Amino acid sequence: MSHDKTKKQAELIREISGVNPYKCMKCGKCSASCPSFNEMDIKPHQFVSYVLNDDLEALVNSKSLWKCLSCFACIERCPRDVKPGKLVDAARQLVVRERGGDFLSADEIPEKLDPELPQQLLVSAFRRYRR
Amino acid sequence: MPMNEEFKPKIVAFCCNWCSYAGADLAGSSRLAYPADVKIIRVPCSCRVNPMFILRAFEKGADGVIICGCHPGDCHYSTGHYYARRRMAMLFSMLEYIGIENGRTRVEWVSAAEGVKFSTTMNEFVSKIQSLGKNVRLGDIRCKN
Amino acid sequence: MQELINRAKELLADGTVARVLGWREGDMSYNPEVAYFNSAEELDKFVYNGFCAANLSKYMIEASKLEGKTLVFLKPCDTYSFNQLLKEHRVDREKAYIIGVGCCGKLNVEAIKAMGIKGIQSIEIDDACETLTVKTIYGDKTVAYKDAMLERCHVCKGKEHMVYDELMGESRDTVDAERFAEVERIEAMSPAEKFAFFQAELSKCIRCNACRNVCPACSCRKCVFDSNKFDSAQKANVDSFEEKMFHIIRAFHVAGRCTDCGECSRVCPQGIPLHLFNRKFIKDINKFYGEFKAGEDAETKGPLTNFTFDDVEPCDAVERG
Amino acid sequence: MQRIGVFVCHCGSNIAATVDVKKVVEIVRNEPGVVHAEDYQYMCSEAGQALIAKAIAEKNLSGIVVCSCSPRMHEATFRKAAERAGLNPYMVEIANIREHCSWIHKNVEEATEKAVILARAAIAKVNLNAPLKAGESRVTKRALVIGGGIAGIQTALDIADAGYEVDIVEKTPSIGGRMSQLDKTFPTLDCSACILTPKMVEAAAHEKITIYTYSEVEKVSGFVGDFTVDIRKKARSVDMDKCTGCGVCQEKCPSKKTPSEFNRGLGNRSAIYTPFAQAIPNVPVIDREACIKFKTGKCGICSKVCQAGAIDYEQKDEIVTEKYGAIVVATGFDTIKLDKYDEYAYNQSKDVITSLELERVMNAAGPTKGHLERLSDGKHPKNIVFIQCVGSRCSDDRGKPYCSKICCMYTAKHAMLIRDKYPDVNVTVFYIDVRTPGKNFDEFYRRAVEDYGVNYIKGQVGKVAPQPDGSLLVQGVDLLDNKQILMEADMVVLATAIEPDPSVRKIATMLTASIDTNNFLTESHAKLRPVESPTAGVFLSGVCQGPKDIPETVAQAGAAAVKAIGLLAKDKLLTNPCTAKPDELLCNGCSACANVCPYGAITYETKLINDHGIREERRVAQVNNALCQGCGACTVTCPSGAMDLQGFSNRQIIAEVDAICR
Repeated sequence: MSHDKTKKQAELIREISGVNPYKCMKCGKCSASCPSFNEMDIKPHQFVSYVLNDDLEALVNSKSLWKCLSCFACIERCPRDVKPGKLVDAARQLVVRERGGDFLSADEIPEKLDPELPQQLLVSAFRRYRR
Repeated sequence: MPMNEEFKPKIVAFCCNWCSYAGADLAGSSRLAYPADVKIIRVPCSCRVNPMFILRAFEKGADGVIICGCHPGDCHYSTGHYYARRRMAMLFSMLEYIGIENGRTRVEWVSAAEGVKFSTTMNEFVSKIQSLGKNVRLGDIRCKN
Repeated sequence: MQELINRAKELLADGTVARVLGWREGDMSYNPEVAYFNSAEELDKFVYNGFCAANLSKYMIEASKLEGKTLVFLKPCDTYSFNQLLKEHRVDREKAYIIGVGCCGKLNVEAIKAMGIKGIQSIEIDDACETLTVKTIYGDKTVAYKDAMLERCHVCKGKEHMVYDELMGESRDTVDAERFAEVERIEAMSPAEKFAFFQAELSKCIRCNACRNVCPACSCRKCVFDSNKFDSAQKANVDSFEEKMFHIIRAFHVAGRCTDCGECSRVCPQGIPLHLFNRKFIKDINKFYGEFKAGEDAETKGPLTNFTFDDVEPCDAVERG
Repeated sequence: MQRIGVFVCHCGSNIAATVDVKKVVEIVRNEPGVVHAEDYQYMCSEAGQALIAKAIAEKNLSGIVVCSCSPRMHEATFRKAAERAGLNPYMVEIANIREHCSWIHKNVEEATEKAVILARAAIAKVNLNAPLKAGESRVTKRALVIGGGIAGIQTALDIADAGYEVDIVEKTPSIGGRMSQLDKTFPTLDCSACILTPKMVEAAAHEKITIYTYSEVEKVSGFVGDFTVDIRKKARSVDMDKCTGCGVCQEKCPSKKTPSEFNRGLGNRSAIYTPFAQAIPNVPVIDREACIKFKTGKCGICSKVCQAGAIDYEQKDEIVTEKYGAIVVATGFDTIKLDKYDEYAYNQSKDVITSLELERVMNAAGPTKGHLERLSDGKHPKNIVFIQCVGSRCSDDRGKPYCSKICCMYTAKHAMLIRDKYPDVNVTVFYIDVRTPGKNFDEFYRRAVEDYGVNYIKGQVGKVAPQPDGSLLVQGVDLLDNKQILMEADMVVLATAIEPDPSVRKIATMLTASIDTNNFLTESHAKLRPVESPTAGVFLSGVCQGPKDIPETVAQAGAAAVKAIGLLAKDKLLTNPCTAKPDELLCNGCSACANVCPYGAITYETKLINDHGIREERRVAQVNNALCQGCGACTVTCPSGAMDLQGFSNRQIIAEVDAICR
């Protein structure tokens, strides 16, 4: 990925999420709250530095993006209004946008369904990523 | 005014002695430039600014008037800016009502520590006035033949 | 009307009051004038009818300086002005004996003239205040009472008297218009249209000062426009500060104190709708600082001598206003 | 017409580099009223001032305009110079051509033009200046200290030792404040009561100090040197003079179920109570909300057992009115409410406590008699987790944006004390940063780690989950190991953010002392006037100004005392002559000005006025020059323009407007 592109992506992530990563004081409250912490390769409190350092490629390709349950504990508890969960959300959107029209078709979904996936998440995901 | 001559607006800024005038001083000592069109009049408090002064300035050819005072809650006289806020809200609304372009008047709360804010506010205000052009309306409010 | 005269005579006779402030027949039947009555005989000239629009409260400033009480007749809307003057210590409650008189709405001869009726000799009002018979040199014409009412009566503040010693007569609901409709119509205009509207209206002004002289809120001993305190008294100079800003400054000076009595517009010989300035302030005050009726009582702090910690910011007031 | 001299300063190159000073002199020379104009390198220098004096003498000047730096810089200098030369100091006006001109503009032509306009405005103003004379006001040689904690006590002692009368007003039944609730103090670990009690006794015994406990400031009027304060002495229901402090009433009181404020609600007290054993005064109060006699009319046991006959159920609140020259605010702090922090389970488990509650638990006079035990079951805990920054450094709406400053140190203290007394207890501290600036502070913290084996983990706790067996599951993160941690704890201690005591808002309003967004009182200058409030005569002591530990509080209390003493030592104060002045002939007597005056400086008088031959009694405004601070709110609210501000009159400001818009 070219330098310009990552820079643009980082900006886009800040814009979509509305997060100012400079506000982070690295307290770790997000990682302390995260139920998927152990599944993640990049930990919630690290998201911010990836955005700050314009290292988007690693973030976009990380497992963490898809391990986040969107439980919003980090958003709720972040004392600095940084809300890493929003960064994850934005990074996901970035990925989805880049795929262009390459959405899943409705028929493909059943076979990809993870039985562990909470129903609510599925519904909210449809709502969010439909367009 | 010939087209090639740059419009130099006349702008009067009323600054309270305790916060905004000091904020303007800080902008000065920090060398934060803003256009020379802005001329500051020192008043003890934003509540000293009589609407008559503002109308007078417009009548005498000012293109914009800005009033700066301490932030709500920080008034040296504890309540002055609250009265100023109501008076200016009423006056500005009236000026807008009679068709004076919105934007020729402004109130901004600038503390003694906000040199940057003072400078950016003045830069914004001047460019706003520049976009509005010369103030002719108020001077002509009773001049229809 | 006769009851009012009888009661006034009684109060004069028993010494409760030293004089009566009311209306007297004028040169035209539709033009009664404000008058003092010092005796029972003089009271025979007293009138009270649909044309007695004049607000007598302001006269009480001078009456308060006289010996003894003055009996004053106040219509419901006039009592707001009286209260406001009371709040400002301009009148003395002890010097006033207030009879709150009923009101069916007051008439505007200009409205009748505007109907194209010319050569008016006299106007008669029927007892029920439903119709007017206008006698003209071209014959009699009939006009509905309502159609000849003053603007202010179409947006009447209500039938209740805010202050009185006794009440006489019935009042009638006359509201059939939105009080702020005109203001809103102007607010909806473009800046250029607004300016054109006010420029046209204000250019008519001949600076006769009638609006200032009749206004119960404009009760300063000496108006700023007549003093040298602001370098604003420049009567000679047609292009002066005073000339241009008079009405705006006057409206600001009475903002929060104006009871919307409408006298300014009524007396303007040029027909300038001056109440549109005051009503704009009233509308803004209600919107930004909560409903406020100047003169509803004689104690509450006025909106411009008051504040809350989270009042609207002036720039937002303009955008939202 | 005035005879005006204009003096244009080069300020070395500060002004002269961008403003053509000579040109300014030549232009303003022709302004109306100007009879003299010159420039000089440094107007503020001795030589520059001498030039002004010389011109005043030679040209018989009646007004001076100095075009130089900000009036905030040298207005006083030039006024004094004028005064020495025999001119009224208020006949001097400054045109600020440095901060407002030369320093912000680059183009010489533009800057010179603006300098000329600013000079013109000042000339136009000085043309209308009138000589003003500063008034004098007296100083009442007595100080009021609001708050009887360590800050208030120290301030009062220092002022009293200097020989001035001091009153302390304390809202609770005893002086002592937060410090009296503490067990030990860092960094030396002495017992809080052992060092505080002697000071409390000294204050109580001091002949110059009067203590009003169970009292609140109700009303403040007046101004620096001459404040009048109403103090409400709440009904104690016990006669202070008769009570011997024997304590029998408290023992016998049948109503013993009221949570003790002093023990932070961890234990109960009786309805008639002294907050703690060493309370000063040692006179109980009856809590009328809890007292059976007050609730039902039946009981009266305390009255029966009181040998001294001190119980007085009929006692009423009493208002004491006193005059003061200076007021020191020392209202202290409280911990924030934790309602918004569900994740710490503070409201779900008795074993999750705040640090201040732990102080009471550790204290021998506390609810557990000083034994470290779980409040849920009284069991000795094995694992204790401390969580730092609970509600501090939060920019969200749950907590406070500032660092509470004391938590790092007291947490180290708690950890150390526990490990010292109970080596079997494991202590873990979750921290974001450990902040220990202060003498012997970092050493203290390191001792906790190195000598006492306290386990410090960099990271936060996400959740405290009470388990069915009564233990607490703590989920946190170790950022240095990049691992999430799950640990069991028996007790969790929250280093809860502190905030100014809620009473400070009302007091600040009464004193017209400004307050910041966090309710801390604002100091006059963050660096150079840290213990003075912007309101003259009001000083700040302790945490009401910002978070502080005890040594800092005591130091600031002393500093506030010195400032108050400096004021009380004066016999007279000079007042600002730029005050409002009504024109009695124009005044309507409408009271609008009095309604907006923040100082109550405007009163009304009915007097005989001779208005161009008309003689009549009129109600007219009168301004008390000693009270008026010259804000000008009244001048604008006055519809007739009768009220004007000396030094900033309507005509002066309009002249400036006209000069600028010319």
